[in-house]
Amino acid sequence: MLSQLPVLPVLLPLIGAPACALLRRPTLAWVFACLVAVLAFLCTVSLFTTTWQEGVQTYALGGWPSPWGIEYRIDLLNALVLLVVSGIGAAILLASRASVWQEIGETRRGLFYVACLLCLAGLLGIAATGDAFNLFVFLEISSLSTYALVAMGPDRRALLAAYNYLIMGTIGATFILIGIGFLYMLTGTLSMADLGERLPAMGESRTAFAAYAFIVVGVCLKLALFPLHLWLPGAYTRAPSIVTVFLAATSTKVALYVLIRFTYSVFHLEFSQLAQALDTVFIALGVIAVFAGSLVAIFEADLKRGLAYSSVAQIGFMVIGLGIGTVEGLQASLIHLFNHALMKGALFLALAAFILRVGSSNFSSLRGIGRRMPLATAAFVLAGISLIGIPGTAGFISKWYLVLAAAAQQQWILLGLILAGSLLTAVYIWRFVETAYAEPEGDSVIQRNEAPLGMLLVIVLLALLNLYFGFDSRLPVETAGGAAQALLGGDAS
Amino acid sequence: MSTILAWTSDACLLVGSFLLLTGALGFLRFNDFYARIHACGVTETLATALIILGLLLQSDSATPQFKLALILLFVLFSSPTASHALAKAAWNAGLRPRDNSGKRGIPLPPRER
Amino acid sequence: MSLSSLVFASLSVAPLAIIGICLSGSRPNLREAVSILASAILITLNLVLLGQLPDGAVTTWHSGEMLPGLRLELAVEPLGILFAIIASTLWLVTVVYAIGYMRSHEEQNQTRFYAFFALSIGCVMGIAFAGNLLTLFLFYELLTLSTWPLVVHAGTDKARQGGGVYLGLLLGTSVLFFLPAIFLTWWTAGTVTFTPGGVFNADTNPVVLSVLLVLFVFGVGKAAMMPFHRWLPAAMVAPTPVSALLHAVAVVKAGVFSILKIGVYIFGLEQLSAAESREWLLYLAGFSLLAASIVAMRQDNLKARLAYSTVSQLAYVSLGVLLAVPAGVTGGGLQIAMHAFGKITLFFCAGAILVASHKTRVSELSGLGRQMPFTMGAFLLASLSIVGLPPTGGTWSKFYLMLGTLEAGALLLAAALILSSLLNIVYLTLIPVRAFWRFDGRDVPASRADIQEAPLACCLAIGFTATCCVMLFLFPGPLLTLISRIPGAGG
Amino acid sequence: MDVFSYFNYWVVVVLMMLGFFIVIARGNLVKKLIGLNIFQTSVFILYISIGNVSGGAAPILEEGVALYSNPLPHVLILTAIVVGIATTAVGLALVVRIHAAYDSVEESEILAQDEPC
Amino acid sequence: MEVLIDIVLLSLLVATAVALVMVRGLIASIMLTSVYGLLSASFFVTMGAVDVAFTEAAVGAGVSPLLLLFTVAVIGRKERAPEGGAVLVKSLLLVVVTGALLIVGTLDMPPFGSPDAPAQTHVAPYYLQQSGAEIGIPNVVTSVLASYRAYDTLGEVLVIFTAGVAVILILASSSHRGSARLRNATVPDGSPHTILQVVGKILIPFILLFAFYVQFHGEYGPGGGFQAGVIFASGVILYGLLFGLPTVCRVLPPPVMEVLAALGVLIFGLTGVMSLLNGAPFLDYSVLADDPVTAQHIGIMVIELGVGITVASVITAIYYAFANQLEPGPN
Repeated sequence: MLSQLPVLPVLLPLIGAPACALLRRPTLAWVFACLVAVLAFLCTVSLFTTTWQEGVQTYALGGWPSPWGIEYRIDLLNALVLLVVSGIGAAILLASRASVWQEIGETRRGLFYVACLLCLAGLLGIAATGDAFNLFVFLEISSLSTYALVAMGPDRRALLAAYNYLIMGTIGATFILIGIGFLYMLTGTLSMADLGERLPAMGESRTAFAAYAFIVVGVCLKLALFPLHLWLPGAYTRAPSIVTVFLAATSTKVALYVLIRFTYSVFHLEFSQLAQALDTVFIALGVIAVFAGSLVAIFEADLKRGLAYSSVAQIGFMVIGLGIGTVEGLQASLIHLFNHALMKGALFLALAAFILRVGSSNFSSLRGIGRRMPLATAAFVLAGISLIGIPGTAGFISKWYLVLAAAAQQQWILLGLILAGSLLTAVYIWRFVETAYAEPEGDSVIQRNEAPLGMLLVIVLLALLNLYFGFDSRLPVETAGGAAQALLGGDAS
Repeated sequence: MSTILAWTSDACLLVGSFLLLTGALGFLRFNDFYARIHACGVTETLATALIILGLLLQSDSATPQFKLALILLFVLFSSPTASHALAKAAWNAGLRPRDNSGKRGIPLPPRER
Repeated sequence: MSLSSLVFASLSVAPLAIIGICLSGSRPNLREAVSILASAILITLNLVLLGQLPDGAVTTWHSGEMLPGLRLELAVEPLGILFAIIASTLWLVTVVYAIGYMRSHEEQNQTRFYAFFALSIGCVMGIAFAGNLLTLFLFYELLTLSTWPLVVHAGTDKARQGGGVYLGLLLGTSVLFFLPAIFLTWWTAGTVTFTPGGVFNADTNPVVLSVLLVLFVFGVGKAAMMPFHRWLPAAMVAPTPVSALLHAVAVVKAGVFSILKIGVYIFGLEQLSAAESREWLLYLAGFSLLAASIVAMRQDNLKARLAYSTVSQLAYVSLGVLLAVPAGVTGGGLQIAMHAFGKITLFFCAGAILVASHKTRVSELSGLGRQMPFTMGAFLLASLSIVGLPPTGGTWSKFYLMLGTLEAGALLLAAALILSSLLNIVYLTLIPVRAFWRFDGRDVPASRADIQEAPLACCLAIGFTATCCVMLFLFPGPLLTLISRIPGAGG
Repeated sequence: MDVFSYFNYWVVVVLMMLGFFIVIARGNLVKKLIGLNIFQTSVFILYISIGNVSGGAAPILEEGVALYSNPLPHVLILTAIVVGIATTAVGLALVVRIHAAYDSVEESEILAQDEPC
Repeated sequence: MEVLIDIVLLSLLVATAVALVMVRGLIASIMLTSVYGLLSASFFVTMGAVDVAFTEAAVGAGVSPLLLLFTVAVIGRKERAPEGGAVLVKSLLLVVVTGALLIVGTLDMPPFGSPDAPAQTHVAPYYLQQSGAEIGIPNVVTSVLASYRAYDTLGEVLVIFTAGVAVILILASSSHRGSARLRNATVPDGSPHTILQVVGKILIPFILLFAFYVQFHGEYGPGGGFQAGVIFASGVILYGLLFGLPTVCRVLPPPVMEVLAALGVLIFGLTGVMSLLNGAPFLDYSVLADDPVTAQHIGIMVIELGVGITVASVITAIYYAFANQLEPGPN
C-alpha cells in the first residue's frame, strides 16, 4: 500500500465527495467529510515523511508512465503544500459544524460538505499532479466548488461576489489553458517534468514567452496578486465564515504553488535575461500589494473584510520572496506560505466563532468580545501577533527569512519596506485588540459565551501551532529550504 | 450505371443547395414572420431531403447509407415540427400575420378571443 | 539551588502570581496578598542569585535553534541582577502603594490591573535575564504589549489615544530599527549572544557599527531618546501606580537597561568608541536631556512635568553608555538604580497628592506642605536625588557621569550635565519648597481644610522609597561592587 | 500555405479577443457568460488547430491510412468543453439567483443597490 | 478544397462573433452562440477532430444555449445598452494588449498543419502507433481519453459532478433540498402541444436509443460516455418540455438523478480503486482481466458507463433545477 501513497491524499476526498452525496443526513455528511479529510491528512503526513526520507516519489496513474500518461511527482514542494492544505482542510472541517449549522440552510448542508470535499480534492489534486493539463482540470474542480461555496453566504451580495469570482476565475483558468496550449505546441508534451527538459531546447521563443505570460497572469488572478485581487475581498467577506477560512488558508497557497512550479520547474533557466525584469515586477507588485492591502485593512470597518485585504497584503509578502529570485527568497516565500496558512486559519476561524456568537464581524459589534469569548479572542490575538511577526511566533520566522533574502541581495530599501509593511499589520491587528478589550461595552450586558468546544479546540490548536513553529521552525524551514534548493538547483546561493 | 448515379446525385445536391439558397433569401426578404417561417420550413424540408438523397447515392457502403436514411427520417420529423412550434409560439404570443403592404391582414378567429 | 533553576524560578514567579491573582480576583485582600507574597519571593530569589553571582555572563539555559544561530537564551550577569533586584523591590513597594491608591481612588478592574502588573514584571525579569538579543527583543515586545492594557486602563477616548501613541511608537521603533539591528548584528557577527567585550571582530566595518549603533539607540524606543520620546508623556493617561511602574521600574528602565546591555555586551566599549555615529548620538543625548528639562519646566501638570523629567534622566544613562568609558558605564548603571528610587518616590507623591487633594497642577500645590508634610518631605528628598545633591543617592550617579564626561574629554557635555541639574532644581525641587515655605499670605481656603495625608499604604511606600534614596547615599558600597563587576565598568 | 498557417492562428486570436471583449465590456451578466463561452470555444479552436495535421484523417485507426491528426488535443478539448459547460451552468444558476435578489441582471443597476462588494 | 472550407468557416465564425458584440437582446445573443457552437463543430470536423465536433455540437449548440434560454425565460430577454466611455476604452485597451501578446506568441509557432511540429512528433505518435496493440480499439481518442489519460477524464466527470452539486446548491430554496418539487399539477398551459407531443412520443425513444448507441460505439467511432450522456439528457429534457416538469419528474425523480450522478462518479472511481487494491496503480485496468487488451476493453467500457450515467443525470438535474425556477409558486 505504501507505493500507492502519492495518490491517496487526492483520491480520498475525490471518491469521498460522491459517496458523501449519497448520505442524506447532514450530520452524517459532516462526520463522513471529517473522516475523509482526516484520513487524507494522515496519508499526507505519511507521504511527507516518505518524501523527506527517500526523495521524490513518482506515481504513474493508470500505469502509463509520463509523458504518455499522467504522473504524480511528489517532491518536497508538493509535499509541503499538500501537508498544509490537507491539514488545514481537515482542521477546518472538524471545526465547521456549529458555524455551518447556523449559516447554511437545512436543505443545503449535506451538499455543502460534498462541495467542501470537492474543493479539497481539487486543491490537493493541483498540488500533487505533475501534468500541466491535469492541473487545469483540478483547478476547475476546486474553482467550481468554490463558486458554489461562496454563493452560500448569508447576504445577497455573496451571489454577486461569487459571480465576479466566477468570471475572474474562469478568465484566469482560460488564460492558463492558453498558456498550456502554447507550451504543448512548442514541445508536444504536457508533463511538467518533460516540459522542463524540453523547453530550454526550444531556445528563446516568443511563444514560450507568451505562454509564460498567460500562465502567470492566469495564476495571479487565482492568487489575487495586486492588481488582480479585485474578486478576493468580496468573495472572502461574503462567503460563509467557514468557507472564508478554507479559502484564505488553502486556496491562495495552492495558487502560489502553481506560480512557483511553473516559474522554476517548467520555465526555469530559459528566461535568463527576462528573469531580471520579471523579478522586479514581482517585487514591485508584492510591495504595492503589501501596502495597499494593509492600508485598506487598517481603515476597514468590517473585520472580515479587513482580514481579506490583509490576505492581499500577505500574498504580497510571498510574492516578494518569489521575486527576490534566490534560494533564500524562495525559501522565505514557502515558509510564509506554510505559516500564513496557520495564521489566517486561526484568525478567520476565530472570526467565524465571533460571527457565530455575535452575528456580525463589524468592529462595532465586536466590542468587548475579549470578555465574552476570552479563549477565542486570545487565540485571535496570538495569531495576529504571529501575523505581525513578533519573535516567538511563526510569523517572525517568515519575516526573518524574507529579510535575510532581501539582505543577501543587498536590497536594503526592500528590507525597510518589508518591515514597514509588518508594522502596518500591527496597526490593524491592534485595532482589533483595542476593540476587543479596551472599548466600553455596548448597551447589552456581556456574558461569557465561548465558542463551541469543537471549534474552540481547533482555534486554540492553530494558534498554539503559530507559537510552536515560532520556536521549533525546523519543519517549514528545512522543507522549504530543501524544496527551494531543489527548484533552483545549483543555480544560485 | 455509376455515371448515371453520379449525375443524379450531383443534380440532387445542386437542386437541394439552390432550394436552401432560396429559403435563406426568403427568410431575409419577406417582411412577415409567418412568411419567413414558411420560406424556411418548406424549402428546408425538401432541400435537406434532396441533399441527403444526393449523399446517399454517392456513398457505396451500407453503414453510412443506413445512417443517412435515419438522418433523413429524423429531419422529416423534426423540421416541420420545429416550424410548427415556432409558428404556434408566435401565435400564442399574439403575433398576427400581415399582408404584403405590411398591415395586419388576417382577422382573429372568434375562438381565440 | 543551581543557577539555572534560580533563574527559572525568578521567571516563573510572575506567571504563577498572575494565576493566583486571577483566581482570587473576587477577594481583594487575598489578591493583594498574593501580589505582595509573589514580589517578596521574587526579591528573595534575586538576592540569592546575587549571592551566587558568577563572573562574566553565564548562560544558564538555551532553547533549540529557532533559526540557524538563533535561539532563546537566558544568562546571569551583574547588570541583569541589578536590574532584577531593583524591579522586584519596586514591585513590592508599588503593590503596597497601589493598594492604598487604587482602593481610595475606586478604580475599576483592579484584578486586571494587578494581573497585568505582574505580567509586566515577568517580562522585566525576562529582559533582565535575557542571554541574547533575540530573547531580549522577545521580552521587550511582550513588555510593550502587556503594559498597554495598563496604559488604557481608564478606557476613555483620551486613554485610548494615549495608548495608541504609546504602542505605535514603541512597536514602530522596535520593528523598524531594533529588529533590523538584531538582524544586522547576526548578519555581521554571526551571533547575537551577549558576550563580555562585545561580539564584533576588531576588523568589523566601522560604518556598519555606526549604523548599528544608531539603529539600536533609536530602536530601543523605551529609552525615550529624542525624537522618539513622545510615547512617554502620552502614557501619562494611566493611573499613577502604572505611571510609577512605567517610569521608574519596568518600561523605561528596560529601555536604558537594554541600551546599557547592548553597549557593554554587544559592542564592548572598544568597538563602541570605534563607531563614528557615537559622537553625534552623544550630542543628541546631551541635547535630549537639556531639551527635556526645558520642556518640563513649562509643564504645569505635575505628571507631565515628571514625564519630561524622566525623558531627561534617561538620556543620562544613554549618555553614560555612549561615552564608552568605564566611569560612564558605572554612572549609567548607578543612574538606573538611583533614578528608579527617586522617580518612583516622585510619582508616589504625585499620586498621593491626587488621592488626597485631587490636585494635578503644579501651580495649585503652593502651601500644600502644611497639609501633607510627609508627602512633601519625601518629594523634596526624591527631587534632590534626581538633581544629584547630597544626602541622596543621585549624587553618586551624577558624580560618576561627570567623571565619565571628563574622562572622555567631553567638556561640553559636562557643562550640559551641570546645566540640566540646575534646571532640575528649578522645576522639581522648587515644588516642595513652595509647598512648604512660599505661602501666599492668604488663609487656607476652606476646600483645603479637610485635606489630609494620603492613605497609610501610600505613605508606607513613599516612606520606604524616600528612605532608600538616602540609604543609597550613605551605603553605596554593595551597589558599586555589583556594578564594578559589569565588564567594562572597570572594577 | 505559409501565409495561411499564421492566418489561421490569427483568426483564432481575433475570435478569442472578441469573446474576451464581451466579457469585460458588457454589463449584462448573461451576456458576460456568453462572452466567456465564445472565449473558451475559441481556445478550443486554437487547441484543435494545434493538433491539425494537413491531410490527416480523424484519429480512428483504419487499415491503409498513415496520416492522422493528433488525438491528444482532442482529448484535452473534450475535457475542456465539459469544463466550459459546467462553468456556464454554475454561472447561469448564479445569475438566476442574482435576478431573484436584485430584480436585475445589469451590473450597473445591481451595484447601485449595494455598496461595492 | 479543405483550405477553402476552412476559410469560409473561420470567416463565418468571425462574423458571428462580431455580430454577438454588436447585437443587443439576449435571445438574439443566445441564437448567435448556438450558431457559433455549430460552426466551430463544423470546423472541428474539417480539422479531423470528430469526437470534439460531436461534443461541441451537443454542448455548444445544444445544452449551453438551452441553459441560457432557461435563464432568459426566468430573467427576461432585455439587455441594456452597453457601457460607453471609460469602460469601453479600458476594455478595448486590455483586449488589444492581450491580443497583441497572443499574436506575438504565434510568431514563433510551428506552421499550421505541419506534420513536423513538436506537438505532432513527441507524444502523440506513441498513441497512434501503440494504442492499437496496447488498447486494441480503433478510436485513438477514446484510448487516450479512457486509458492513457483516464485520470483527466475522472477529473472531467468530477467537474460535471461539481457543476451539478453547485447548481443544486445555488438554486436550492430553503424549503426543499432536491432540484425540483414533485407536484400533481399537469401541464400548466391551457393549449396542449398536441402535435409536438405526438412527434415527441415518436422521436424520444429513438433519441434515447441513439444515446445508448453512442455510449457503446465510442470505442469504434466518434462518441463515448460524455456525448451519450448529453444526448440522453436532451431526450429527457425534450420530454420535460413537451409534457411538463411534473410528468418527467415522476419518471425520473430528482433525488434519483442526484444519486445516479454520484453513482456514476463512484463507478469510475471504484474501478480505479479496484486496481489500487490489487496492487496496481490507480486506474490501471490490467488487473481486471488476464489478457491486458481485454482488461483495457473492460476498463474503458465500465468507466465510459460511469461517465455516461453521471453526465446524463447531472444535466437532467441541472435542467430540473432551472426549470423549477420557472414554475410559479412559493420559492
